[in-house]
Amino acid sequence: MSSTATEIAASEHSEAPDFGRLRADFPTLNQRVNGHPLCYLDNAATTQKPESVISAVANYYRKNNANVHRGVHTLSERATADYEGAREKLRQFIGAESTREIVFTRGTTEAINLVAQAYLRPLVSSGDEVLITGLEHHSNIVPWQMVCEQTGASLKVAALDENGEVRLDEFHRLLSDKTRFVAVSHVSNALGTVNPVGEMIEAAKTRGVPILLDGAQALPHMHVDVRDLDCDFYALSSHKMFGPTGIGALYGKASLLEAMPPYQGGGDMISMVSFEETRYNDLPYKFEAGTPNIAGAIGLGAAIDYLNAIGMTQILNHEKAMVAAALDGLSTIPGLRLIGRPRERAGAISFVIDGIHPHDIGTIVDADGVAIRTGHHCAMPVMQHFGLPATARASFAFYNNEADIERLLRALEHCRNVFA
Amino acid sequence: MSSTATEIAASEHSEAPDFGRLRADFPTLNQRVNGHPLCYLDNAATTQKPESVISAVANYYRKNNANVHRGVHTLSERATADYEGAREKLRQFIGAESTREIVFTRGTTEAINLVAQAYLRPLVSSGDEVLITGLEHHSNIVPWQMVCEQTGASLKVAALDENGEVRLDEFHRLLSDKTRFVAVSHVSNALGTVNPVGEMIEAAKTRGVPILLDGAQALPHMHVDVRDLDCDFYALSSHKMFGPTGIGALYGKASLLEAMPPYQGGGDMISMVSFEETRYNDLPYKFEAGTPNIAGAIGLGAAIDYLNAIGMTQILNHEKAMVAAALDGLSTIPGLRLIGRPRERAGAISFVIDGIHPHDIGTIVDADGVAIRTGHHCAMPVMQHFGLPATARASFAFYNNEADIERLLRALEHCRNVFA
Amino acid sequence: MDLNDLYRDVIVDHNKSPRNFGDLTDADHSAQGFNPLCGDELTVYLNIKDDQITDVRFKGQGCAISIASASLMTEKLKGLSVEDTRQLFGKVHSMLTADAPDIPVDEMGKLAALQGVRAYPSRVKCASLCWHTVIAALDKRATPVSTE
Amino acid sequence: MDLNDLYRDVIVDHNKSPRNFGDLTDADHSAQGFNPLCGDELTVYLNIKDDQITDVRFKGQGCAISIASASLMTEKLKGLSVEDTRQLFGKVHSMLTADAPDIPVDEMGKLAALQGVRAYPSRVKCASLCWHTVIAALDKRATPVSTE
Ligand SMILES: Cc1ncc(COP(=O)(O)O)c(C=O)c1O
Ligand SMILES: Cc1ncc(COP(=O)(O)O)c(C=O)c1O
Repeated sequence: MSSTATEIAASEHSEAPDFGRLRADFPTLNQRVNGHPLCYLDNAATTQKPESVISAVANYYRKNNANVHRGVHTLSERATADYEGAREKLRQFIGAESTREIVFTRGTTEAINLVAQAYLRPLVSSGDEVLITGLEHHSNIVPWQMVCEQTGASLKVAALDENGEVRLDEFHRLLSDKTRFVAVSHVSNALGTVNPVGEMIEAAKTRGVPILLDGAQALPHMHVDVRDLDCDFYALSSHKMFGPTGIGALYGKASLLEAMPPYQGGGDMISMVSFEETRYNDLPYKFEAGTPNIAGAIGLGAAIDYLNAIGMTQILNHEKAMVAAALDGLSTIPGLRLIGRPRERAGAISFVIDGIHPHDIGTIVDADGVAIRTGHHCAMPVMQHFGLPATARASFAFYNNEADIERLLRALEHCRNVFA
Repeated sequence: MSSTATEIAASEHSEAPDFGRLRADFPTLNQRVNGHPLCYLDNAATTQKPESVISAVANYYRKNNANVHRGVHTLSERATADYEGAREKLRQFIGAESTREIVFTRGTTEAINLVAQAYLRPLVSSGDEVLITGLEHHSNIVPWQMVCEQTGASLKVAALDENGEVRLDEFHRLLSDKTRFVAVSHVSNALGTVNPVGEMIEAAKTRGVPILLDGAQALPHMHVDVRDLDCDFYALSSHKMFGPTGIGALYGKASLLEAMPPYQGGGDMISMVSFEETRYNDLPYKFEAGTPNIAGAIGLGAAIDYLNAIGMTQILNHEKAMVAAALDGLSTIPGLRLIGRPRERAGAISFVIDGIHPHDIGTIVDADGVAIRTGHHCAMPVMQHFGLPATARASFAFYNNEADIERLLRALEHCRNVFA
Repeated sequence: MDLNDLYRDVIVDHNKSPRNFGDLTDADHSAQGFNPLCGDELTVYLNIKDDQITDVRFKGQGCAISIASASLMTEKLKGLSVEDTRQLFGKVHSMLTADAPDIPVDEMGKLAALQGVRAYPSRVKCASLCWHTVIAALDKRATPVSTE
Repeated sequence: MDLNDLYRDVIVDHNKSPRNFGDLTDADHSAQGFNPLCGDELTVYLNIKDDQITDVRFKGQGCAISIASASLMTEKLKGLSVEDTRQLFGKVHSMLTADAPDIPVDEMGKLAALQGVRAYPSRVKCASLCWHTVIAALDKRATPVSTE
């Protein structure tokens, strides 16, 4: 199935898809909120789902619902084939070598915790260092803080510059003989910054230090190939890439995953249990204890089919133009200040308006049917860096359009009027 | 909403519900498999979902899809209200005192791992003991084995008798001054045995040892009240109680949960993050790192509404009669031997047939449209106890009926003919 | 849901020019409150004599709702007994959250300007933060109040 | 999907009366295989002389498919060269799993009785366990083969 979608995609890529029509695939977008058609600009928090994803989930529950891997009956074989089929789709989508390297998790957060606990915790002790950046989401900070607390290792942070980019000189300086692990976001959810991950990965490789990319905000916007990147681990969330909630994945190089002890214990992750001894199952099952989110994985597979049919390159180009137009428009709002001016940006734009707290902005634009996010975006250190308690953030997906930008700008004018 | 369902339930409980008609609520059951109407008797592996659950999930994705807790816009408020509403429904359903005691997890397996790692691991060391029983699912064995390996504590196992019941004399003997934790299944998935958990909890309480119940197989069949039980932790899976995959919960007494360090780190489980210090959020959020399975939780809420409308007492009575009839019927099959003859049984019946391997039974009855499970049922130690590599298991839910039993018996006759 | 009901003139005014804003250096009671979700941070200072609030000030940063609520609160508290303050907290809480509040809103005086918050569940925390903080100050609690 | 295609008479017969079943006490090659999913456990014994399999026996327990497959395999292997055995493994594997097998099924002789397995994905492991185990024996692998 995914190969069909890829074929369609390949043949269609010659001309740009009609993004205006794709919008109709998303039922959520077709509703009025507070009397206005919904203008959804909170895609960095979670994305909307195309009908094909919603019905893939419902269809599984209506026709093929059964537990996977352990059954000989027909429904169980169908469920297993669909669940493993989704793994294969994801493998292809991110360019992993083998499905053995694709571990399903609840999402990015769990994927990072898995690496922190099963890979790093047994390896480090006092004197060792973990390197992250000032741009990280809490999910790529707290798991490392916890490991450091558990082991005595220390957390090093490559600081940001005034544009909201990681200071690469700092990154290189902090990458030392003591560094045992590097974890960086591919794209920042708070500012939209695209990190120069190529350079970062190469620097880590040169020193023989394994590196994890937090890809939660990259996959919805760009083509990602983990083998091209040559990173060791890559974490992602389905709900941020048009798939269901409660599912995501960890990509890990087979050699690393093989050497790791399991993370959680339970059904499916063992091949033999007795009270004296337990033998763990092969990859990737060693890391998938208990009944997985079967419907979620199947829905993620459907989301990947959908994205493949459009083509990630097309999406990237479409969004680049849209984000540029939004930046232009925002610059016309008096008193509006952009937070973060990265050279390369994907998805998100953070801003503040003089004299109006972001929280009030959020409520007022919502009254106009415009959904944006306000707050710290689970990236308090980024806020601290800019000396702000919070920002307002508009974040885009391929189904957004110029009308959405127009709606946002008008709603922001409305905010200024309320506080005039 | 759940209170409405409870009211309906209360008013309807005077007369038994029409279980025959309830079957129509389950789309999966309304299909032909290998040319026969599906006879689904693999409910201990996973249960089928009523249309109301399937559409609660789809409806969330179609209308209210947004991330929870962190948004001020309308969709986010709706999603948060529905997600927290599901937590309240579950609280009521299992009789917990407060929603602070209800932590959403991927399922039973994750709930048990959470307790093993966040509660027990910091507390035990060499010389300490963890007590389980010979009846446990791998998910209630391996997490404790892992903690023991990590800390030097030892695992003690109360053995089974020839009927597949835990030997209570053994249980009491092994519960000693060294015991730091007890974990037992409420109902066995492999044999259907209902454990005398009242006596076990009381024994643990008397010694001041905290006790966890693995409730995965209890909730689909009987009314459970964690305060009546007075257990410290209770683990459950949505997919085994007619709800979606990828969601479940840990109930824990607030005083215990409060004293525990978090399990996973990330978004939502913190109240303040800086690189120097991180403050954890209040219960239950401290244990819910990252975007949760929002759709899954909402679907579980719908499953609880559905169960409340029938009434768990009605379900228990209906199933008791059905299981008794199935046992009668099976006893007429020549060469069939029941594995486990517990005094109290819920849901599952395990058996073998002379000269026919369970795996072959599974394939042959599947050809007749009958779905049962064969193998070790993730309970290898139970198999070892009975000196068997595997059993065949038929497991029931309230939507099964006499025709299903008849179909099973005829399919088993078919097996005997193939190998005659 | 009418936005004008939330951002009433009184609210906009008290946000722009908060009353009793600033330090109270000789305060005998004080507490910190924060709402990590939106980054609101308040400190409330009290002087109490013979069980009566003789002075009250606050400082901090926050959205219009939390600043205006704190400002309105300080106006109301001066001269109130400790017991009456606690009771008033209950009434305000009821006004902010209950579908059918305990007491008629018109008995709330100027605080009634906050009644529009009820229609905005995510904003209730903003309006109630200052009140939680005052109670913490009365209780002499050392750890900051958090409303997340 | 026809059940009779899976449980052919040959299979039922070899399950009931497995050939070459039992120990080979002086075996110079042996290996263990297990399929934890269904509890199948096999040991395969070989004697090899001048690169030729001179004797082969097996013991263990398992479902009809795995016992019959092992029995049929032992019949086939006696007299085969090591190299031919490895090649035959490839052909059997292809017959069990590929929609369009490498070689015509009718060249498989009695082993063709197993072709019905292809329609039952969860049973492929049962049929192939003995073959994986033989290869492990040839490779002198110490750890048991597992097909989960
Ligand atoms: C008794 C018992 N405990 C635990 C589990 C594990 O549940 P899950 O796989 O949903 O985590 C199961 C089901 O597989 C079970 O039957
Ligand atoms: C950059 C980044 N990392 C990690 C996460 C955590 O993802 P999840 O909440 O799906 O686990 C998010 C989203 O919240 C994110 O934007």
